[in-house]
This record gives sequence, C-alpha cells and structure tokens, in this order.
Amino acid sequence: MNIEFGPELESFRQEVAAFLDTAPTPAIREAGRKTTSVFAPFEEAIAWQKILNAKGWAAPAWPKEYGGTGWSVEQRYIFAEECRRRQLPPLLPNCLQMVGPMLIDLGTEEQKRKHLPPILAGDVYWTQGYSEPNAGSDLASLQCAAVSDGDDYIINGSKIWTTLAHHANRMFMLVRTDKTGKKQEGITFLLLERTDYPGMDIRPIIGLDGFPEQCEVFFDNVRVPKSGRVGAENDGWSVAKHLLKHERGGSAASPALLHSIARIREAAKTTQSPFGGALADDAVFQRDLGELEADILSYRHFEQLAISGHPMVKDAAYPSMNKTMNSELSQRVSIMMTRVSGIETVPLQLEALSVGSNVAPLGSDFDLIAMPYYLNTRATSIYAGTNEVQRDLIARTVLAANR
Amino acid sequence: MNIEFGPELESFRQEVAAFLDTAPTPAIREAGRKTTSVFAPFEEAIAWQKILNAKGWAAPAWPKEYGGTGWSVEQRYIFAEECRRRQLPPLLPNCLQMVGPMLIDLGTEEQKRKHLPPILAGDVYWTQGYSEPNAGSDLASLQCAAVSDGDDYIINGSKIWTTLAHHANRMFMLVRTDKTGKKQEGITFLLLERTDYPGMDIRPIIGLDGFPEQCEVFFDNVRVPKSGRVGAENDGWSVAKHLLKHERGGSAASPALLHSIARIREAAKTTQSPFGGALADDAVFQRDLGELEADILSYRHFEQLAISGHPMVKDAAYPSMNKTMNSELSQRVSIMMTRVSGIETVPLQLEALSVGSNVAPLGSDFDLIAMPYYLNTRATSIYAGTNEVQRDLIARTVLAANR
Amino acid sequence: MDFLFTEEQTMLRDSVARYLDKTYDFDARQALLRSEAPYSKAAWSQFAELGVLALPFPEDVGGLGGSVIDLVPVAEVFGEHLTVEPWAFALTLAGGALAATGNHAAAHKHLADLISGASLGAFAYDEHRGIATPAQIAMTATPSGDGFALNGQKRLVFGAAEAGFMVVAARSAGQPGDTQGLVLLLVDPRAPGITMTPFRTQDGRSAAHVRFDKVSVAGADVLAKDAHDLIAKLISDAILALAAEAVGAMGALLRITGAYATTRKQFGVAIGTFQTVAHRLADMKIAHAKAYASLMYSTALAEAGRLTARDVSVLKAQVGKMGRSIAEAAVQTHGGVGMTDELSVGHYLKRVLAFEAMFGAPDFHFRKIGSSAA
Amino acid sequence: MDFLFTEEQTMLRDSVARYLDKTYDFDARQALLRSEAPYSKAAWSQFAELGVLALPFPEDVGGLGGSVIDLVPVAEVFGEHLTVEPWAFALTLAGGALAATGNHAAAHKHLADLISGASLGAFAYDEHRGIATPAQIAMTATPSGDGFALNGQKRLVFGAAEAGFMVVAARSAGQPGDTQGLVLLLVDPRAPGITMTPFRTQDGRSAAHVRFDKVSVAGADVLAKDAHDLIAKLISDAILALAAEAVGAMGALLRITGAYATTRKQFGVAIGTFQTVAHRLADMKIAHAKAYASLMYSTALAEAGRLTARDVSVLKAQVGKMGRSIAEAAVQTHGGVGMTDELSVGHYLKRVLAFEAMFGAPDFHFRKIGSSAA
Repeated sequence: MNIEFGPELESFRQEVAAFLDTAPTPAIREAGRKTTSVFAPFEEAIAWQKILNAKGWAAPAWPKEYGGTGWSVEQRYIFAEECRRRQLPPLLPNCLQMVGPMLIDLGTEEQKRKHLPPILAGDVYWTQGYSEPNAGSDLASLQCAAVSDGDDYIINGSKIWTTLAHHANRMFMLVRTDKTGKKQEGITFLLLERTDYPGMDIRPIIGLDGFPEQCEVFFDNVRVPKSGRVGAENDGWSVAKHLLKHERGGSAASPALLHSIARIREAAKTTQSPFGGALADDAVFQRDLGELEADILSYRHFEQLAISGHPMVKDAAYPSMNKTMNSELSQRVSIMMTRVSGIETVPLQLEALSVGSNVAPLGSDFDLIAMPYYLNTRATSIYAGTNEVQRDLIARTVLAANR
Repeated sequence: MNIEFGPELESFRQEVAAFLDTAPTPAIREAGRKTTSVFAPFEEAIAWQKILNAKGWAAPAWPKEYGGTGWSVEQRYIFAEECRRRQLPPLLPNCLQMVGPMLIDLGTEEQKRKHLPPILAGDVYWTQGYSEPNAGSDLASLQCAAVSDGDDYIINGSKIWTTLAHHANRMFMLVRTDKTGKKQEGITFLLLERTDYPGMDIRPIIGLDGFPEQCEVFFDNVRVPKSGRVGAENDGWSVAKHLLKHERGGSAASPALLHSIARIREAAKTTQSPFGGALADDAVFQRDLGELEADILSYRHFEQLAISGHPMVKDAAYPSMNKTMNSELSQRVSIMMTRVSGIETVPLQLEALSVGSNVAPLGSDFDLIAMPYYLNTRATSIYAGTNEVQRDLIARTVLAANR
Repeated sequence: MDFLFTEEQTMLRDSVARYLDKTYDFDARQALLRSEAPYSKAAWSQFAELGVLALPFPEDVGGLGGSVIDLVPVAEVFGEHLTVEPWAFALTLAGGALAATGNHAAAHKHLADLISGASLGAFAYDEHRGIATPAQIAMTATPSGDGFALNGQKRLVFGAAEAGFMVVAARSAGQPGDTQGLVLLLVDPRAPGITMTPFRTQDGRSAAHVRFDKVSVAGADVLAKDAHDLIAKLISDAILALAAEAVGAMGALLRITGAYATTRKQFGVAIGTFQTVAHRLADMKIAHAKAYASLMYSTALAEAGRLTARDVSVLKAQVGKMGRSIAEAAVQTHGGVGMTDELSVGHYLKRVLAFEAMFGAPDFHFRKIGSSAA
Repeated sequence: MDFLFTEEQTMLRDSVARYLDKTYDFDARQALLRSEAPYSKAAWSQFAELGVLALPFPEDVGGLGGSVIDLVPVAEVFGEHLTVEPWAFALTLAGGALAATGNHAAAHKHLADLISGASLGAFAYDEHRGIATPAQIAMTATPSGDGFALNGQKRLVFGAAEAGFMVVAARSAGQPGDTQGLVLLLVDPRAPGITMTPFRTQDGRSAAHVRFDKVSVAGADVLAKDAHDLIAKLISDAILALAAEAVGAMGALLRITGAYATTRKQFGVAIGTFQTVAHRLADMKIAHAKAYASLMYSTALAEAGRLTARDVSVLKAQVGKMGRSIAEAAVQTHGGVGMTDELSVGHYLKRVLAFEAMFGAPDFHFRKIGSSAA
C-alpha cells in the first residue's frame, strides 16, 4: 500500500497550481462561481479552453500525438482536482471528452485530421444528437431516419436533449438507416459539419432553472454528406456504446463535491440557527453535513482506488457505480445548499446569474446559485442513462457473478 | 369536521381504563413488557384472552351474536388504544382476527357452532398453514397436496411460517386439490381439528431473535376429514383472499408506536450523550426522534380518518398502505430503540426475556427488548405479503386511476 | 369523529375549481407568467366575487364570518392549479392581523378593501435566510413620538409591490430569541424610507425584499404590542392554508405522474410496468396519504380550537418533507421532460419547496417535536 | 499510489482462508455455538501457528514486527467466516496495550503467551450503553499505595471470562469528558473483588460485564498514565481491524444474496429479475464499494502514518452505516428464511450491528466530521 503521489507528482501539482492561479480571466472565474450545471457558461468555457490549449493542457486525456498532454491518470486527476479546488469552469465535455476520444479510437484518418484540431482549439462546438422524444432510456428505439441518396443521407425526424445546440456549429448524431431487424441494428453514427443545413431547426428548451441548456432539433429533409459517417452503415450502435463509456467515465468528481462542502460550511457560519448561534455550530447541521461529507469521502476513496489502477475498475459495473454515486452525491450536496440558503432560494434571479451581469444578487453568491444548482442537478440522475438503468446494469453484475 | 369522540365514547374509555387497570395479572403485564413481536408470549396471551372473554371483551370486532362486543369502530379503537397504552400483550391474531371472522363470513352453521366458542374462550389455538418453502410471496404456487379419499383428504407436503404451530391444537391451511389449470384454481381451504394427526410433524424454526416463533409442518399421508373444508373444493383461493383482508387490516397500530416513542424518550433521559448531558437533551436525538414521531402522528391521523369512515378507506390500496406504513414505522422505531441502548443491544439474553424468569436483565428492561424487538420486527416487511408485493398493489391503484 | 367538509365548504371549493379549470389551466398560467403581470387581476376579482376573499373575516367588515378552516378546501384547489395570486399572505397574514385588532378605523378600511378585491395586503415578516419562529424577529422598531421608527430589512414579502397596505412584524424591545417586545405595525408601502426590490419567485409569485430606513409609523397605526402570540397565531393560520395548498399540489403531482407512467412507453411497455417506477408511485401515494391525513386532522383540531403549536409543527414538517419527496419523485419519473419549464411537474416542485423553506424548515419542526413529549 | 496488499500479506490471508474454508463453514460455526464453547480452541491454535497472533507485535517478544495493517486482509477473511474468536480485542487492544508499554516484565510475559496462543487477553473499556471516545471513561482508579484501587463496572468485555490477563482503562483524575487523568492497568481477571457476568453476544462471541469492587492494582501493573492518546491509538487500531472484518462480512452478504436472488424463484422467475430486488442488489454493491474503498484508503493512510482521528471517524461511520444497510437489505431479499437462525444472513446482520454500536455509533462520528473542516 502506498498513499503518496510521490515527489514528482507533487511538483507537477505546484506547476499546475501556479498556472491556474494566474491564467484564468476574471470573467472565467466568475463563470466558475456561477456554474450551476455540469455545463459551464458557454462563452467562458470556450475562452478558458483556448487559454488552456495555448498552454497545451486543453485535452489532458488525449494521446500526445493528437495534441493531448500525455499525462498519467494521476496527473490528470491532480489537474482536475486543482481546477475544481479553484472553482474554475469545467470545459464542455461533448467535444473534449466524447467526440474527440471517439474519433481518435474509431474515426478515419481524414476525420481525425479534419475534426480534432478545431475541437482542441475550441473553434467548434459539437452537440450530441442521441435522444428523441420517444427514445430516452430506451435509446435504441430511435426513429430519426437517414435515407441514402448518392453521396448523401437525407435526414428526417427530430432529436432532443441536444445540449447547448443553440451554440453548436457541429453535431454528432445517431440516425436510423434500417427499420428491419433488431432495433440496435440499423443505426448509423453521423458527424454533421454544420448545424445550419437547410431544413434543420434548433429550438432551445427552457429548463427548470430557467435556462436554455437543452434543445430540440428538427430535421426536414436535411441533406448531409456520407463522409461524416463513423463506422459502417447500420453499425452506429457500437460507436455510440463506445462513446457512452466516455460519457459515463466521470474522472475527478469528488474534488468538486468536497469544494461544495467547504462552501456550505462557510455559508453556515453566517447563517443563524433557529436555536441560537450560527448554523455551522448547530449539532443537527454538523451531523447531517458530516454524514454527507463522509459519504463523499468514501466516494473519493473509490476514485483514488480507481486512479491507482486497482482491479475494481475492471468491474463491468464500475462506470455505472461511478455515475450513480456521483449524481446522487451531487443531488444531496445541492439539497444541503438549499437548506442553508433557506428562503433565499425562493427568488428567481436569472439576470444576476449571467456572467458579466450588472444585476447584483439579492443575497449572497452562495444563495444565488443554491436553487439553480439544485434544480439543474435533478437531471444528473436522468441523463446519460437514468440511475434506474445504471442500477439495472450494476445488478446484472451481481447476478451474473452467481450464474 | 369534528375531532371529538363525544361524551359517550369518553365514558366508554373510562370504563375500559378501569378494567384494564385492574384485570391483568402480574404475569400478563410482564408478558406485555417483554413482547418483542406482534405475537405475545403464548401462555400469557391466552390467559389474558380468558380474562377478557369472561368480561365479554375477547373479540371486539365480532358480531354480538357470535360473542363479540357489538362495539362501534370507534369503541374498538379506544379499547385497542387503552390496551396498548398499558403495554398489555396483544391477543394472538390467528384465531380472533383471522379464522374466526372468516368462519363467521364463510363457514357452515356447523363449523361456526363447533369452532367459534372455543376460539373465543381461548381453548384452542389455530396456526396458519399457507406458505411453503417454494411458495412465499407467490402463495398461489403452493404444492402441498390433498387427495380425495372417501370422506377424507390425504395430505402430503409441507407448510412453513406456521406461527406458534408448536403451541397449536388446530390448523387452517391451503392445499392443492387440482394441479391442472391456473395455479390460483385447484386450491382448497381446510380446517384441521387436530395437529397431532398421524404423519403430521411440527418442527419449530429458531428465528433471528433466538426464539421459536415460526414452525415448519410436514405432512406424510395425513388423513383429515372433508368436513373441515371451507367453501367448495378448488375454491380455497377466494377463501384465503377473504382472510388475507383481515390479516392486512391492522386496526389500531399507532398507539403502540406512540407508546414506544414515549419509552424511547424516557430511556434517553438516563442515557449519556457522547457530547455531554443526557441523550434526551441532545439536538440530533431530538430531531431524529421528532422526525419519527411526526411520521407516526401522520399515520395516526391516517388511522383516525379511517375509523371515522372517511372515503379514503374505500381505496383498494388502503389495506396495503396501512400495512406498509405500520411495518416500516415499527422498523424505524425498533432502530431508534437500539440506538438508545447502544452496546447493551449486543448481549444475548434469552433467559431474561421469558416471562416469569428469575434471570435478571443485564441492563434495563428497555435494553433487554431493544435488540430482540429490532430483529423480530425485520419480519414485518416480509410477512403477510412482503412490502414489495404491497407496493405493487398500491402502484396498481395509481396506474389504474389513469386507464 | 368526522373529517369531511360541510356542503357549503364543498360548494365553494367546487365553484373555485370550476372557474380555475376553465380559466387557469397550465397553459393559461404559463401565459400569465410570460405576461410579466404579478398575478391575474381577473382571477383575483373572481375570487372576490366567489367570496373567497371574505371567507375568514368577521361579518361586520363584510366578511363571511368563517375562519382559516374554510380556506382549506379552496386552498387545495389553488394548489392543484398552482395559482400565483398571494391569497394566503393577504388573507391569513395581512388580513388576519387587521381582523385581530378589533376596532381600528384604518384597519377596517383596509380590510373592507381587501375583501372587495380593491386592494391587496402584504405581510412583512421574514428576515435573513428565513426565520423559523416569531421570537427570532430582529428588525427594530424604535419608539418615536407616539409610534415607532422602522429600520432594517424584511425579505420575501409576497405581493409587497402590489399591496395597498403592509403589516410589519418588528421588535421594539429585547433580543432575537425573546418572545417579548414584538409589535405589529400598519405601514403604507409607499411611505418615505421604504425601498422595495421586487422579484418573481421560483414558483411564479410576485414578492419583494423591503428595506426600511427610518420609516415613521404613527401611534394610530400600531396594530398590536406584545404581539408574539398574535403573530404566532397568524403564522399558524398561514401554515394551515399553505399546507392545504401544498397537499393540493401533491395530489396533482400524484395524478399527473400516474398518468404519465401509464402512457409513456420505453422498451415497448408503459414505464409504470417497471417495478422501480411502480414502487415510486406507491411511495408517492403513501406520502400523499400521510400529508393529506395530517392536513385533515389538523383542520379538525383547528375547528375544535385545539390545534397546538406541536400539531402545527407536525403539519408543517410532514407536508414539507412529503411534498419534496413526491415532487422529486415526479420529476425523476418524468425523466428529461420533467426537467423542462414546459411541463407542470417542475413548477409543482418549486411550489412545494417554497412551502418547505418558509416558516421553519422540517428540521426545525422535527426538533421541536422531539424536544417535548405531547 | 497503490492500494494492494503485499505478496506476503496476501499469502497469509490465503492460508487463513484455506483453513477456515475447510474447518469453519457456517455449519461448523453453528455446531461450535451449540457446543457452548466460548470459541474454538482448535482455530485459535491454528491462528497462532499461522502467525496471525504474532502479526502486529515486535520481534523481540516473538512477534512478526508488523502492525495492524497486516491484520486487515486476514480480518476480511474472519469477517466472511463470522469467526467468534476474540482476535481483534486480544490483539489490537489488550495485546496492543502491552506492546506499547516498552520494557515491562509482566507485560512481556503476557504478550509472549498471547502470541503463542497459550493465553488470551481482554480489554475492559466500554461502560454504560457504550462510550464513543476514551475521554468519556468514568470508572475510577483511586490512587492507593504505589498503585490504584478500581471501583465500578466495565461492560461488554470480549473474552473476559477466558482471559489470562485483562487491561483496564480507568480514570484516576478529572471528570468524564476530560482527556486528562486516564490510566491503563494490567489486572488479573481472577483478582479479588472482580465479579464477572459472562454471556454470549448476539453475534456469537463470548463476553462479560465485569464489576470491580476495591480491586487492588500494584504500581508494577500500571501500564500507562496519561493514557488518553495511547487508548485512542488502540481504539483506532481496533476500529481498523474490526472495520476490515465488517467489510468482509459485507462482501459475503453481497455474494450470498446475489446467489440467492439468482436461484430463488417466485412467480416462475428468479427473484433477481424483479427490478426492486435487482436495484436493492445494486445498492448493496454500491454500499460495499464505498465501505471497501474507505477501508483500503484508511489502511494505506495508516501505513503511511497519516491516519487522523477524522479519517477513523469516516471509516467507522461509513462501514457501520453501509454494513447495516447491506445486512438489512440481505435479510429482506431472503424473505422468511432470512429471518431464521438457520441461514447465515441474520448472523452477518448481528455482526455488523455489533460493529456499528461499538466505539461510537455512526451519528457520533458523522457529527465529529461535520463539526470540523478537514
């Protein structure tokens, strides 16, 4: 057993820290503080990516040959941890953590050459077109159809939960190219190099928190080139499954959760307990906060074992367990935040939440984000495979062990 | 709206209270204090029933013509409440609440004449032979077979979870009389007038709490008279369903739960908090106890609405909701008890738990029962239809409302 | 015992329900919110016409001589429709304070206007992140002339910007925590020294934070001194009315989610056939039954004049807790669409969370219950 | 970073596992309990032979020069087999106290006997309904001659009736709550003034309540004065060892319950196909993963000498809480048979609950964690 990262990694941490202390602009820092979702405010997330890319640090997990850092798992964890500790905005995951790695693994040389550099540079934003109104948890039942027409496909149908599609200039999507046979067959994976093709209509959906994070995208005879296909026709399901692995990865979530605990503890110092004194000194608050923090720490230990390469990560249930733990801890953190903010959660403060706004929050910065964070975080047990689906997968490994 | 029971009922309460304050023997009171199950110690429960029967109060819910009290629902609730308030042992439910009411509804005149008086008098104890090792939640798949032979049936097979069968001299049971057709069909309901028929073997099962509350009963060519059949041959499922209604009724559970809360509060006064002072004054304890008590009070309100005849009780889900609430609150109460007792839950004290034992408890009377009660109460979410089955039934009413 | 409403109460509830079914469905409510009107003046007039605004007030000021109990069945309907009108705050708190003050000319005038629908009342009570109990009131009313000078801030005052009068709870003596030294004052919302910061609430209502800077209140506008018990009684009434609203919302959530689980298909079957979804529905129904039973029982206790502070704590905590559990389950069951502003479930969630946060969170009340035997 | 055991540690664990698989399955354990023997002497000798009893002790007294860390992998195996032998109390607490006292003739003698398996040691620590932290020790050691006179009671002393020596933690000065004034004393379990009330524990172990009535302890048998930090260190070691045992039990519960859900049929299908059962299994696996991860991380921290009291609180609370949740889920999944003494699941439940109750319940540790930042 060895708990230490070792001196080299500690000096790496110093190097990272020094950069992160100075590189982000005030707007980027503000965006970090006002992030109430896994998706940070768009403009500032891109701005921060460009700064990181200039340093060569935009894609820690990519291989060096494609512009990645070549860092070890431990280095990536340290980097993520230092970013979260400073509450910097997370980079948008669709490009760097999803479509990029998928192309590196499965794209043609031409696709890689064409798409990877602008992804790294933050010049493009790819939205994900997977779900449909009638294909959510049951993704394989998707119906949005692409019909072959010479060198093109003609797409008809619609996609939903296309995150930040109203900011996107690229889209990766699943389409149905064959309606016969099993539903997992007959699906094709496409890259769209534009989001303004004739017949393509993007409509933002206002979320519970009042923000248009998700969109619905309608396709009316949209003609796209076949060169955007990844993998074979009708073999899109395996490409999607490959990509979902990345989506479910969740590399360094506990530092953000622990950072939230620290903010809650801080806010509780200036909150009155109805029984006298500060809430931070209240026994019930301490017990509940301690119970939550202990559970986050166990999750952190789980993460640490994972990055150490412990055999546990080879368990087929590992991604699902990680997703379930992370999402449910986030939700509990968000509830604890609203509990501290009390009635300050009730005012709606959309203007004060936008980066660069000159509308001051009605209460503290903490109170400003408590409710939007809570509301947005309700989605974490729904997206990327609902937690019900994740538990199905986890249970399967328990039952399979006995067959 | 009217919250009052009214003056007549209040004077009824006085009458009940006066009797309950004087009638039970010390052994009966001790049995009440040492009851850690829905089944009180056998001998004392019977002794108490005989005393009540002499007063005419053994079967509050039976019609007057069969020796019941003729009391209203409110009176029965008041009676039950006053009994529980004094922690008197509950009467054994199999006879008075299950087989008795079933016979009153479905038995032949002869069956009623023969069986009801000794049931009322406490001269017989009927155990229930429903479940089998492979037919638990899925009761209808039972296999214990009865083959017709002249005026008799010949029974082969086994029954399990036959409560207190080692004390029983009667048994009501479900047997399979037809293996063709749907599994709910081909089941017959039988009354056995003895439990020592040749070929009948009763083996107690030691429970988690160390006591033999349940038994397994084996039948090897056991010949029983057909006169014990209730309803038609192969129509036992409808008889059983009728009876299950009684089993799931649960008339006045909240007084016992509230009594337990009072005992917990009392015990916490002599328990040290690790943070100084008495546990009863500890904020975390108070919050948790209050949360539990509030939930019991909501359940009490639910019960009060029910006895007032509120339309809610006509909801098909009412019995399942009642069973689920009651069992889960009991389990939470039992956990709270073990929390107060701390390490005093760890010693096994079977001797001190028997009524009339001269072995003193190692700690307080409260500590003596905390762990056995906790362990026994684990069964409440399993027996009489697991809570999973109950939730299936409740959900059905939610879904049916929308079909 | 009897936990049913009278025929009269039921008829009024049904009238309100009919009106709201016709004019105040979810789409109409969405349109109302988008209009940026603080609430529907048409609905408010109709409430006045139906007698809702007169229900809990004495007959000599034009009221119907009822009490908060009569509001309960109507409030359930308001909850189902997620009405954004500040009825509970205007009637049980601001109006209740006026009605409690006996012969007071200005109070009677405002009360008559409130009942007729001509004017709204607001109640300025809450402070920093919420206060769980009147004794925590900190805002100062300094004796000045025959009245007081108000300084400080009140938060989350519903209907403040639209109100014709405001009742302010403040402290003229003692420290936060003392039950002594509280006063209830009648204040003109447009009086010098008052600054309002209005906002829309998460659940669609209009409210404001209100700052008081040397706001002068004449002796004639002092509604009550030694006002702790009166304030507590008003809060108790408000909790009962708002709990009824929340239970109405919970009933709607149960119904809507059951319907969704019946019609929404995934993997070729209705999602209600998945046992996890089914059991979640069962838990929602159990939670609703508990909250509903406590509401009815508390209402009957109130009618008998036997509703204690402990009973109110049980109601507030249980409805708050059950409301959250039902609403979160409803969102999860709806999946992605439950996360959008376009469906009602999220709006119900925000409504029950607002109820949970006000007048002491469940933990406060649970602890009160746990700290004393019944 | 690396959270794996060494080859040596793994080999010893495998030897112990092989031995227990052969001789200590559930039926053998049931027979042992029915025999009314306090524990298996044969197993204890074998533990001595395999070196388990020597693991955490210095080489100069016959130990293997390891530490409690080396016990962790073995303890997991003990947990899987629900061994009733008092290894954790004898080794980490009683033995640990002796090993910490440096040059002390009697201590070394007892330690050698403990290591060889010739004699058992007991640790008298707990009091009234359990104490969460050494500072709560109340039992008095009154200075007397060059030693102390002990008066009062210790509860739940594992192996007391079978022990050749007993280490007693008592208070020679100050009040409960003070960290000052604690002593550790070496006491002969058969000394005059000692009365034992032995019993079997719910989870099958032998223990006793021990009353001390003017029990005289010579100066030479004082193991430590100002002993708070030492006692805290011993408890920390015991928690690590017992947490490992509990995690072993939890792993067994997960395995056994998964197997049952795969084979047990109701309604014509394996019960694991019911989504509620499946999701309960998933939750058990998640709980086990968290507890296991915290055990491994804490072990690595201990190895680096960096295990703080806060880390121990996390481990104790999480394993206690997760252990309960897994065991209760296992019983529920087994249904009726899970409620019987004939299946192992109930015995595992009782073992993890005993762990949960000792050395501070989860609530105590959660509150310690919540009251201070890391």
